[in-house]
Amino acid sequence: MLTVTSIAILLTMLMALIRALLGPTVYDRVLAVNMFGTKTVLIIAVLGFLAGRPDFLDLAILYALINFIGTLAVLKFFEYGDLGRRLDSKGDA
Amino acid sequence: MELAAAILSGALLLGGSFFALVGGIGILRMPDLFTRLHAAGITDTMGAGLILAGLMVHAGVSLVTVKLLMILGFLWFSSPVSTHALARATLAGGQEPFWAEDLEIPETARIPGRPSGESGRKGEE
Amino acid sequence: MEILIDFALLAFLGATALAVVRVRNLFAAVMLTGIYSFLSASLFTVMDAVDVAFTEAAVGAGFSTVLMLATLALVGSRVTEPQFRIIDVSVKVPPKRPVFPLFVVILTGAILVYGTLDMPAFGDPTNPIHQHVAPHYLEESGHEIGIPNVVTSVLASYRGYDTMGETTVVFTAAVGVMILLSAMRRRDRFGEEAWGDERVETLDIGFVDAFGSEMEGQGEGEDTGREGGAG
Amino acid sequence: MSDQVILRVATKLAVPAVLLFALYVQFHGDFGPGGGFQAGVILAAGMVLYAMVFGLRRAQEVFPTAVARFLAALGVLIYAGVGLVSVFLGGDFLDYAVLAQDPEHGQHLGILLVELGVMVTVQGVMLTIFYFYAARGREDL
Repeated sequence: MLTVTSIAILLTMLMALIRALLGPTVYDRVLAVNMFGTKTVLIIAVLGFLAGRPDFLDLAILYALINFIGTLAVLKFFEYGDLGRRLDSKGDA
Repeated sequence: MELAAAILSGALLLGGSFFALVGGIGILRMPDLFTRLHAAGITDTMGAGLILAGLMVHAGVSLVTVKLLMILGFLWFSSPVSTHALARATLAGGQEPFWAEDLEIPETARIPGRPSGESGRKGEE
Repeated sequence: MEILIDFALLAFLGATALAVVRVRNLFAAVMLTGIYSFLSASLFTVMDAVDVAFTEAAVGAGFSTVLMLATLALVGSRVTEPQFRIIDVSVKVPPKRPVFPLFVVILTGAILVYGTLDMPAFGDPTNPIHQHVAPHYLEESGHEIGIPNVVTSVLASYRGYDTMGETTVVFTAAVGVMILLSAMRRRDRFGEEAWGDERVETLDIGFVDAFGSEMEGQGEGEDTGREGGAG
Repeated sequence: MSDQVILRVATKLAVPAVLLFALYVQFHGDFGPGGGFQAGVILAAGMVLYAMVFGLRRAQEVFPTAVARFLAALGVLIYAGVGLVSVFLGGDFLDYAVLAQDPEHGQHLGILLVELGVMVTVQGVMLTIFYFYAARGREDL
């Protein structure tokens, strides 16, 4: 069953990868990368069980925690064109 | 008991795989970003939730279960936040939601202060 | 079964790498690099190199994306012309097909692949690397160092010199970035102002300034008017 | 404009968790995956998250650039210092066995300190690099 699940997750990753390659807008790519990240969390967890070594879960926790930093950076970059600005001082945007 | 746990965990894993695949198909087939967000959301809530629940049943009660719960908590915390931020940035970047032609886009689907149809399509490549 | 997962991940990795090379929009390349990082972390996990995977995860998930975006904010995000030939922009020279470089690359790659044929198989216990100090680490570190994670024992104790060198290298990277980003802001050596309005007499002052100045005055400034988007 | 409430509240909740997890990675590195480098990067990533949402200025009030630069140097100093102390105690450079009464405790102590040095340096370096990048191209630098 774990094998089936990991194959399903791999297929989902593949579809997210295709979306990231196709685009068409940058936001689609961001979405695809974000989704790829959560699927990575899942596949690392499942593979840990598959290999009988659930210690790998620390890695999944790490991804679950700091995954959205990257997404946030991308979005901030697009909304404000600058990483250092306060989020609510929107300026001309 | 063992058998019941195995069946339950298998069923949860299968359900999670199903939702993950559905979300994956959705992200490919949906027409625009906002609908794709919707599809990606399924993989994060139902897909991840069921798969991690299946793993929890598989593992039994131990530290591993706690770690899986933490993963689930962080995922359910961070993925709606990033989805929200992404939808917002997309609107701000000038992408209008996919809308049937004879319907008018409601005010709520626009970023305040930005008239619709403004040519500022930052995100377009 | 697991070997199939290895192959699938490796295939994704290859596809992503090709896409990173082919994509023209640098922003899309940054996104694909993020995916590459996820994939390589998964692959390291499958290959039981958890500490390496952890490093890849820590750096790749948050930090490298942020830095690449910061770079894009400085340099723009689009490659317009093929970069392999410097041409006079006024003369429209069609870009030359790089056949010879391609040949060299394929030949070199083939030789390298041929070289790997003589290498021991993955995980082979008679592999030379498993004959030298590795058995000692695995057998003795339990009572010599007394901590369960052998990677940490090797990293911090047996190979303490190396790790100190690495720490110094990391430190040097920070110094390099400080010097580059502070000095380039002034004028370059041909006297042209690169960024910013301040006029500084020589580059040396920029160097000294990299260490001397406090960056307190900065923060949320006026919008610099730079368009950060990809379009 | 008082928008982006969701991001700011989420960040307030996430940053402590990230920092705490970094400490877990640091001190659990003896038993599981992780160690000084990873912990340093995660700490820096937490600060980067804070800086992106609340602005560079507030992040630099919390964690000034000068402190980041100081930490970057301090970590290397800690590392080399452990080596020098072990020389003064009669061992070889970076031979932690002499740091405590019995060699195994000495090794523990040495590895702890050395990993601490790595973490401090990496965090300082990563934050310094981020600050310099994020502050680039601003008129008021």
